[in-house]
Amino acid sequence: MISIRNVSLTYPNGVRALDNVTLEIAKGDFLFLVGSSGTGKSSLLKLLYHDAIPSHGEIVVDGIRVDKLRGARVASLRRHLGVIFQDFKLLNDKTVWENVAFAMHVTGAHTREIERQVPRTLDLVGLAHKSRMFPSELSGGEQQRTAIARAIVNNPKLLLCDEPTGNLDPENTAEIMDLLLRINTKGTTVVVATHNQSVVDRMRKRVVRLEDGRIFTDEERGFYYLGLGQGQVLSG
Amino acid sequence: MISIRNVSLTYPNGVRALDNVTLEIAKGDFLFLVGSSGTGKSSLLKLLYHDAIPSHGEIVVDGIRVDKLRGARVASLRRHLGVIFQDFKLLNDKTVWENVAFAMHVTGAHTREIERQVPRTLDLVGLAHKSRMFPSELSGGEQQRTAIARAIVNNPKLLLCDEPTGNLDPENTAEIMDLLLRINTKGTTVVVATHNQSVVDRMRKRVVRLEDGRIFTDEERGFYYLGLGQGQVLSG
Amino acid sequence: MDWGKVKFFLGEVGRNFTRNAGMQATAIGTVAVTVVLLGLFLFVRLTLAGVGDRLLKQIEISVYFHTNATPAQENHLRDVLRADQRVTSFTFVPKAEGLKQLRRQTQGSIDVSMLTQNPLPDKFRVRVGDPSEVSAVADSLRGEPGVANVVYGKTIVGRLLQLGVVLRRVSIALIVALLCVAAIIISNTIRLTVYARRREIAIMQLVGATATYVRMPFVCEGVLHGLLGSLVALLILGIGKAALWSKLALALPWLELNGTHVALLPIALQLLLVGVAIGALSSWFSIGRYLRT
Amino acid sequence: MDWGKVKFFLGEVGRNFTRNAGMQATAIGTVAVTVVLLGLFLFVRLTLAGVGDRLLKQIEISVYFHTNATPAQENHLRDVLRADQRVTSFTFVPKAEGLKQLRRQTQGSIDVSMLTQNPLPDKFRVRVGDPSEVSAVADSLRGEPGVANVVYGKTIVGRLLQLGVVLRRVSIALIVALLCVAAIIISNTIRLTVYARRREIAIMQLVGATATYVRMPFVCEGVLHGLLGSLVALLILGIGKAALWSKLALALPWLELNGTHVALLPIALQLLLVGVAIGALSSWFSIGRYLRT
Ligand SMILES: Nc1ncnc2c1ncn2[C@@H]1O[C@H](COP(=O)(O)OP(=O)(O)OP(=O)(O)O)[C@@H](O)[C@H]1O
Ligand SMILES: Nc1ncnc2c1ncn2[C@@H]1O[C@H](COP(=O)(O)OP(=O)(O)OP(=O)(O)O)[C@@H](O)[C@H]1O
Ligand SMILES: [Mg+2]
Ligand SMILES: [Mg+2]
Repeated sequence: MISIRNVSLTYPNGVRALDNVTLEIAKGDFLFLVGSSGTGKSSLLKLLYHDAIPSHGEIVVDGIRVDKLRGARVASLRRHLGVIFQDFKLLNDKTVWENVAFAMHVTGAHTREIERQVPRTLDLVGLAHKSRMFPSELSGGEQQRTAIARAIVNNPKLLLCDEPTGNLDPENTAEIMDLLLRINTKGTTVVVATHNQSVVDRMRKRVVRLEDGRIFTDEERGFYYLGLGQGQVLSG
Repeated sequence: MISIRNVSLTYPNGVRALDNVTLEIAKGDFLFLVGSSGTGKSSLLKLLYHDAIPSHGEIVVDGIRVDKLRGARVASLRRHLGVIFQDFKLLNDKTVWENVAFAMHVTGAHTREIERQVPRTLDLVGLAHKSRMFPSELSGGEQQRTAIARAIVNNPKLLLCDEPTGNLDPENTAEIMDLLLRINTKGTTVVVATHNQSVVDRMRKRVVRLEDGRIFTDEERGFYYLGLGQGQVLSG
Repeated sequence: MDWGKVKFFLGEVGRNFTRNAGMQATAIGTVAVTVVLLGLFLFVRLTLAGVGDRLLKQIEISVYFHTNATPAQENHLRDVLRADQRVTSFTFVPKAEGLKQLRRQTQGSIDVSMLTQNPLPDKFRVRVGDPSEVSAVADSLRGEPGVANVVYGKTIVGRLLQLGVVLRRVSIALIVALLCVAAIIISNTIRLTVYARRREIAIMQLVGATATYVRMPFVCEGVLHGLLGSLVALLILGIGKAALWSKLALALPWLELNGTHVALLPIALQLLLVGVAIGALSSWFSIGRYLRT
Repeated sequence: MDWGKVKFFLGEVGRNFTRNAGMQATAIGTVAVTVVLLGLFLFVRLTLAGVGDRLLKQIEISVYFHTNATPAQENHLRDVLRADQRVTSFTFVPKAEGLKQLRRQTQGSIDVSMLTQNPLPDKFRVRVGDPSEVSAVADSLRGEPGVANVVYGKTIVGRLLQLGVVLRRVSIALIVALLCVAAIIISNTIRLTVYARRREIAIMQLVGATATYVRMPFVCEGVLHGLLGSLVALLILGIGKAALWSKLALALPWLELNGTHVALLPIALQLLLVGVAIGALSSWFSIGRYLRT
C-alpha cells in the first residue's frame, strides 16, 4: 500500500525533518508511529498526502508516485484517503455536519448518499447531537471527533491519523481506537501517529519509532517502548 | 485563591456547559480537573479568565469578583494569571520568541527583563533551538510547549492548564509535569484539565471530576478514576 | 447535472454570504461607491456632451447679399438652402429688419437718425445640423450669385469643436483610468476577503477539493459582490438624480438641462456589467494566489 | 518613557507590515488610487475655477458718449475711471477707430462708403477686476455727464457668474461626496485587513493586552497605509501632470492653461492629511468591532 524509499525532507527554513527513511506498509496493515515531540511523525504523514514533498527519495501510495503528483491529481489522491490532522483543520464557518459532508461533496457523492452517511458517521464518533454546531462551539474533544468523522466518512482505503486521541478521555479514546480497528479489519490500511502509551500497548500492533527523523525501531505486535508491556513505565 | 459558588454557564446556543458548580481552591493548591469530553472542563477554566461569563453564581479569584469585571480590569486579571489554552492560541505572525515575549510586554515588563526571562523559559520547555520559528513551522508538541512557555513566563500566581500535554510524548509530558510541580511548590496555584490518566495517577494530587457540567467527585490525593491507582485500568 | 449538487453549490455560496455578513457588506459597500463614482462620471460626461451639442447647434451662419442683389438671386439661394441636407433651418432677414436688429444690438448707441439710407444688405440666417459641417456649408454658400459675404462665429465654432474633441479624448482616457481605479479598488477588496479566508481555502484543498471546486463559490461570490454593489450604486444614483437634477436645472435654466436627454438604461447596464465582470475576474485571480496546485 | 518599549512598539508595527506584505500592499494600493481620484478632482476644480476667472476678467464694459459730448466730459470720465478701485484698465476709442472696428467685425458686409458721416460716438472700454462688480461699475458710469449708454455682455456675465456659483456649490458637494467615498473605500479596506486578523486580536486580548495596547499598532498601521498610499498617489498625480498637462495646454491654447496657476503644494498637503486621517480613524473604529471589552 505504502512504500517510502530513502526519503529525506528538509523544510524551507532548513530544518531536516526526515532523514533517509525507508518504510513499507502492506495493504490492510495497522501501524503506530511513535517518537518524541518534533521527531518527524507528522512530516512523514504529510508526505503521504502531498502536503510536503520529499527533498530526496520516492513515495508510492497505492501504486501512485505521490511525490510526483501535480494539480488535480493531488486532489484526487486526497479524496481517496482519510486524514485526521493533528490540529483538526476544521472549516470554521461550517457546522459539524457540513464539515463532514464537505469531504463527501468533493468526491462527487450524491446528496442521498451524503444524507445517509454523514449522520451514521457522526453517530459513530458520538457527535450526533452536535451536528448543527460550529467548531467554535465545540469542546476540544468534540472538535477532534469531528475531524475523525470527516476522515472516515468516505471509507478511505488508507487512513492517516495524527494524534487522533490527544484531546479525548480514556473512554472516548478506547471507542475511537475500537472504531479504527473495525475500519482496519474491513480492509483499510491505518497509520496512527500517537503519544498515547496505553493505546499502543493495549493494541499490540506494528509500532514504528522515529527518532530525530530516522526510523529507530520497527516492531510487529510492539509496545510503545521497545519490549515493555502495558502498564509498565520507563524509569519514573 | 479561587472560589466558585453555584455557578451555571449556558452558552448563547443554549448548551448548558456547567450546572450549579461550587468549588474552592486554596492558594498553592495543585488540582486536576478530569472528566469525559465535552463535560465542561474548558468552560470552567474559561470562567476564571473571563472568557465566559456565568449565567448564575459568582466567581472570586484572588479576592476579585471575576464575573463582574469589565474592560481594562479584565486585561489586568489575565496578566496576573497564566493560561495554557487547549488549542494553544499562538499568534501566527510572531515567532516562538515573540509569542512568549508578547505576554511579558503586555505586563509592561522592561526589555532587559524580557531578554533574560524569555530564553530561560524557552529552555525550560526545551524549545531554545526553535525560538526564531513561526508556529506554522513547529510540530504539534512544539506548539504546545510554546503555549506552555507563554503561560509561565510571567511567574503567574495562578496557572490554568487546559490539556497541556495532549500533544506531548511521555518524556516531555513528565518533564512538563515536573515543571508545573516546581512552579507549584514556589507558591503558584495550578489547575490542570487533562485526560492523561497516568499523569494524574502518578502525581497523587487533588482530583476533581466533572460529569455533564456538575462536580461528580472531589478527592484529595486522588486518581484519575475514583480509587484506582496508577497502571490499573477500568474494564478493558 | 445532479440537482442536489446545484443546490449544495448555491447553498455554499449563500452560507458564505450570510456567515460572513459583515465582510460581505463591506465588500458590497466598496463596490457600490466605486460604481457610483463611475456612474456619476458617465452621466456628467453624457450631459456635458449633450449641452455642448445643443450649444453648437445654435450657431448661425449669416449670408449677406450685395446691396444690389436681385430678388431672383435671393430666391435661388433659398432653393439652394432648401436642397442642402446639412441645413436644418434658415430665415430671410430683409435689410430693414437687419437695421432694427443692429439698433437693438448696439442698444441705441449708434445714432441711426443720421443715416440717410439703410447701409445694410439683405441676409439669410442659416442653421446647420452637424456643427463640424458649419464651415463647409459656409464655404459652399460663398460662391452663390449675389452673395457678398458669409459670416459665422468662426473662432467660437472652432474652439467649441476643438474643446469637444479634446474633451472626448480626455473623457475616454478618464473612463479608462476610472475603470482601472474601479478594478483596482474592487479587486483589492475582494482579494482581502479571500485573504481573510486563506486558511479555509488551504483546508478545503487538503480535504481533496480541486482548485476549480474551491474557486467556484468564490467567483460566484465575486459576481454577487459586483451585482449587489452595482445595484446599490444604481439606487444611489437614481435617488441622487431625482433629488438634485431638478434643482440644478432650475439653477442654470439657460443650460436647458431638462432638454438634454441622457439615456440612463445603457449607463445602468454598463455599470452592472462592469461591476459583475470586475467582481468575477478579481475573485478568480485573487483566489489563484492561495490555491496550491 | 522606556526606549525599549518604543522600539518594541515600532518593531511591532514593522513586523505587521513586512509579515503581511501582500495584504499591506493591497491596502496601500487602494488608498493610493482613491487619493488619486480625490487629487484629480481637486486639481480639475481649481483649474476650471482659474480658467473661469480669467474668462470673466476679459469681460469689457463699453461706455458710449453722446455724439455731442465735450472733451471735458470725456476727460472727466477718464478721471472717474482712474479713481475707481474696481476698474483695472480702460481705453479710449475715438469714433473713427470705432467705425474701423465695426467694419472689421461685420467683415465688410456693411456698405460703409454710403455713410456720409460717422454715425458712431466716442467710447471707453473698461475692464473690471472682480466680475461680480461689473454690473455695479456699469451702473455707476451710467450717470456720468456726457455718457449716452453703458453696455456690457449682461447675459454672458450673468450666466458665467451664475455658473460659477453653481459650480462652486456643486463642487463643494462633490468634494464632500468624494471624501465620503474615499473614507468608505479606505475604511472598508482597512476593516478587511483588521478582519483578516481578528483571531490574532482575540488572542492578544486573552493574553492580557488591553484594548488600547492591541489598538495602537493597528492605528499606526492605518496611518502608514494612509501616508504611503497618499505618497504613491501624489507620485502618480505628479507623473500624470508632467506627462499630460503640456499636451492639454497645447491642444486647447485659447484656454491658456499654462497661465492658470494652481497651487500644488496645498493640494498635496490636503491629500496627505486626508489619507492619514482616514487611515487612522478607520483603523481605530474597525478594530473596535473585534475588541471585546
Ligand atoms: N512547516 C514546517 N516548516 C519548517 N519546519 C517544520 C515544519 N513542520 C515541522 N517542522 C519541523 O520539523 C520537525 C518535525 O516536525 P513534525 O511535525 O513532523 O514532528 P512530530 O513528530 O509530528 O512532532 P509532534 O509529536 O510534536 O507533533 C520539527 O523539528 C519541526 O519543528
Ligand atoms: N463557545 C461555545 N459555544 C457553545 N457551546 C460550547 C462552547 N464551548 C463549548 N461548548 C459546549 O459546552 C460543553 C462543554 O464544553 P467544554 O469545552 O467545557 O468541554 P471540555 O470538558 O473541555 O471537553 P474536552 O475534554 O473535549 O475539551 C460542550 O458540550 C460543548 O459543546
Ligand atoms: Mg505532529
Ligand atoms: Mg476542553
